[in-house]
Order: sequence, then structure tokens, then C-alpha cells
Amino acid sequence: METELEKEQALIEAILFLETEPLDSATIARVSGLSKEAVEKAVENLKERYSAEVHGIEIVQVGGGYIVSPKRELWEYLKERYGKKNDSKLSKAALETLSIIAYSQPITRGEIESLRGVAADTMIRLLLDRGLIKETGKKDAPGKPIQYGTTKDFLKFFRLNSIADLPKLDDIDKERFELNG
Amino acid sequence: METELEKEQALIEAILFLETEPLDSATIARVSGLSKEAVEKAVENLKERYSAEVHGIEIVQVGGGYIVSPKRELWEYLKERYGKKNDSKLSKAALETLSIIAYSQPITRGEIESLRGVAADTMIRLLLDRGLIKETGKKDAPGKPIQYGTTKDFLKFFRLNSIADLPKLDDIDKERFELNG
Amino acid sequence: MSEDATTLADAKDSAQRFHLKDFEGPLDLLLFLIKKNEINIYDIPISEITEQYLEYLRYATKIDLDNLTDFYDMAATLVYIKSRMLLPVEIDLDEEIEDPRRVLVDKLIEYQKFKKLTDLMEEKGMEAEWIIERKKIQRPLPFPDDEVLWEQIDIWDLLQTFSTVMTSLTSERIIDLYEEVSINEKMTLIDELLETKGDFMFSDLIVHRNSMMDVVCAFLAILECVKERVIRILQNKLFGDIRICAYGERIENGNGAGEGTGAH
Repeated sequence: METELEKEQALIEAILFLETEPLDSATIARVSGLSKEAVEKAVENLKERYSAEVHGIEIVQVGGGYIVSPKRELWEYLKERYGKKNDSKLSKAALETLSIIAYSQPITRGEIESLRGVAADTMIRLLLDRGLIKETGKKDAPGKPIQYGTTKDFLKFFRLNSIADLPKLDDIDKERFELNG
Repeated sequence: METELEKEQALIEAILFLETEPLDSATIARVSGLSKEAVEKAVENLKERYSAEVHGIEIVQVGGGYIVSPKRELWEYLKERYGKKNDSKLSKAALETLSIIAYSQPITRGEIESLRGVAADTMIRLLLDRGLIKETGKKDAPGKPIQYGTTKDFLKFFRLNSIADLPKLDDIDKERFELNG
Repeated sequence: MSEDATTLADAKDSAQRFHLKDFEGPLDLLLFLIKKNEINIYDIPISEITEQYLEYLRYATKIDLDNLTDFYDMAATLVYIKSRMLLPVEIDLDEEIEDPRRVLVDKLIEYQKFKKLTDLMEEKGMEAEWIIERKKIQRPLPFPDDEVLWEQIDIWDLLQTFSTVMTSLTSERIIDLYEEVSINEKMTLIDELLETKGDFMFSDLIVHRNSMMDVVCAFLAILECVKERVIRILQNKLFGDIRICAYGERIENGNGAGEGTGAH
């Protein structure tokens, strides 16, 4: 019994290691052929195991899925080599999130996720850290979700005087078709 | 002291987790800012830790570097989703040439040809293109023929840590062949 | 089936096999013949083997020229050894007799050794037939000071991206993309002005004076903000510009409002 559980845990560990995107327990169950309950139990065990000091990685829950990630306190040491890798992918996701926030602010995480169709935590955290967005308030809706908007640094970064200077979609069309110049 | 070591170990765990190619201890040392000795000690600890039944991943040594990999006994379960067929299979002729080079390196084209009894140019070119062999120098003989040897990619391809790990003849075959060798 | 047909089929079969490169070279073919005839490698009946070897070669019409040369080289060697074996040997007790087959046998044994090693390597290679590894690096760490990441982005990239995101949405999620302004946008602008100026005029909120939508949205945004107790609004004269300041800010009655207006 004990070893059975250990084996299941080992399998799920391997699956989490191989994935690069968050995986929810239903998907892990499908991939591993285990029951959802077994998966959840194993993930809990793994989470606990990796939370120990001695481990440099941990299992974090992102947008309803699990992913293995280096612990935050180590990022400082890792950033030089790993911070810039894959930047095209990172920048695309970040830019997407930022554009949604800029054009639809104030907007909640849930709304962003429903627009992009993927979890937005990481990107929101990145943009917050970067000072391009900020919490602007709470939405008057169940759960009072946090709303995000752009910051002064955002304006500075994009050389805008004011948020009113954000170009509009019909500006794109104008440019594209060179209608009104 | 103990916690210092734990922290170092955690950092190296995170580094190994982030990499997808084998990393040698010198590189890990550079990336982590730790001494090579500290790295090696930590890697040993990690190797031992992950060798436990309960873990589904392990640290393996390939081509002089370390890489985290799902344990072999789990491959059966992981194959469907994560398995990639190694379609870069070598032909028998290529493999024969390659094994001659691997076991007799450094070796010249002439020597390979005299062992196989057939021309070796095509095969040598193929193996060079595939990055499995390389020119290692010139033989101190008339015409200064080029000598060939295996590469790191060769080790990776065959999942060998070092050339010393090449499969060996068993005792019976050894007697059969080497008495007259 | 007639005898002829069978022979022909055999021959064809052999040629086919040969053509398919069952043999990696002349040494491989020789080893095959030795094994097939269950011959002791140290005592090869050279004339018999030579005959069989040539027989095989006769069927092999289609192998590539390079290899063919090698195969014929070996044929020549065999014939040479055969002739040497036929010559009477003068027995000299002082000298060891050199068996003409010796060199070939050594070669064959060495080759056999590598064949064995090749098999071992092949087994090892089979293990590597499947590889299971992460396809790409783990998600990059989102580091705040990742300058390179942001270097070449301008506002048009942002709009373009937004446009792409929006147009890729399914119809149920589509919002009016071409709505010139929105209340949300005006509220954002209010926030911004509160932050940068502290207090400001309603006219500051109007970006496109001739756009009705712009004015209406600005009004609605103000009403919304008042409701949310984000701002207070003050007007010092009828139809005059409306002054807006943060809700919490203390204002001295009409006086303050007048000053504010005067400042603008």
C-alpha cells in the first residue's frame, strides 16, 4: 500500500517535471492513468516534500494547475542565466496581458484570463514587479476581485502623455489603409 | 554550516531543474557562483536523495554533465505523452564504423578501412555531419593522416557518461577475440 | 516448379539479399560463409570458401561500385591465398612456416570482434530509441529587471497585440472594439489626473471635443466616480467648468473652488 502510493507519487513527480505549463489535476489524472483523488493526494504530498528548506524547487498552484518552479528566494541567483531565456515567448505573453490591461482597465485577473484563455498570475506578477501595472481597486462583484490598471511608469515607458493618448484600433486601420493619413 | 550546505544544494537543484542539456560541474559552479567542490558535493547529495524509490526523477550523468531525467522504470507510463522516437537511427554500416572509431580511437580512415574491408569515406562524412565523431589530430605517419574520435554528442546519443562506459565484451568473447587480436 | 525455376529463384533470392546489403563488406560475407559451413576459422578450406565467395559475387550485380571493388579485392586475395596454399612448401625446420591464411584470419577475427562490439552498441542504441525529456526549458522566471525583454516595444506593438488578442476571441467574448472611448477609459483618466494634478477640470477629461461619445463617457465616468466616492465635484457657476478633486481632499467651500478655477 505504502509503496503503491510512493510509485504513484513518483510518476506524478516525473509528469510535473516534464511539463512546462501548469497542469490541472484532471489532466494529471488522465496522463498518469490514476484517479483524480490519488493525484490530488500525491500532489499534496509532493508539495509538502518540496516545501522543505533543502529543496530549491517547489510545486506551485497557478490558475488551477500545478507547476514545478524554482523557489522565489533563489531567483536572485538564477536570474542572470534563466531570466532572459525564451524571452520571445515571455514578451509575447507579457505584452498580450499588458495590452489587455491598458485597453480594458480596470480589469480583474479573471477577466484577463477569460480573454487570453490562459492563467495570468505570472504575467500579472511580472507586470506588477515591473511597475507597469498596479492594483486600482476592487470590482463590485462577488469575491471583490482586485482590478488592475496601468501606472505612470507605463505612460513613461510608452512615451505617452496620458492614457488618453493610447492609440485606438481605428488608428491601426487608418494606418493600414492610409485613409486619413 | 548545515543550512549553508542545504541552501547550496537547493540552488543547484533549481539550476539542474531549469536546464534541458547536461551541465558539467564547472558550468554549474559558474552559474551558481559556488566552488566546484561545493557543487560536486551537493550534486552527490542530490543524486542520492533522488535515487530513493519515492522520487520519479533522478540525476543522471551524461557525457560528463548532469541532467535531471524521469526514472527509467516510469518511461513505460510516460512514453505516450512525452516520448520522442529517436528517428535518427544509424544504419548498420554507420554503426559499425562508429563502433570501430569508438573502441579504437584515435583512428585514421585507412585503419578503419582495413578493419572493415570497405571504403569508409561516406560513413566518416556521415558521422562527422551527425556530430558523432570529430577530427582529433593527425597521425605521426607518412601523409599525416587525420585521426578521428568520438564527440560529446556521441556520449549523449548513447547515454554514456564517459568513453570508459562503452559496453564491454563479456569474458568469453574477450578470450575468443583478444588472444588473437 | 521446374528445377531451373527453383535455381533461378535461389539465385534471385541471394542477389536480392546481397543487394539489400546484408553484408557490410567482404569480411562480413566471408564470416557469413564460414559460419554457414561450420568451418573452423583457424583452418579455412580456402578453395571451397573461395568458390562460394565468387558464387555470391556473381549474383551481386547491383551493389554500388565502391563496395563492389572491395568485394573483388577480397576475391583476389582469396585466389592468391589459394594459389599459395597449392604451392609446395619447402620445409625448413629452422623457420616457422607462415600460413598464407594467417593475415586474413587475423583480420577476420578482428572484424568479428568489432561486429560483436557493434551489436553491443546497437543494444545500447536501442535503449536510446525512445527518449523522454522536457521539450523546452521550464517557464522562464519573470524577473522584474529584465530590460532586454522590453527594449523594442512601442505603443503600436501594444495596440497591435491587443488587436490580435481581440480578433482571436470567439464571438461570445467579443466586445465592441471600435467603441472610441469607454467609461472605463475615462475613469482611468480620472485616476491619472487625480494622481498627477490633484484636482482638475471637467474639460481636462475631454480629449476629442467634437466627439459626443467622448463627452458622454466623461460625464458617466464622473457620475460613477462620485457614486464610488472616489471624487468630489464642484462647480463655481452655472454652466461653468466642473472642478474635480479626490473625495478625501479637504476643500474650503466656494472660496477654494474659485481659487482652483482661477489657477486654470
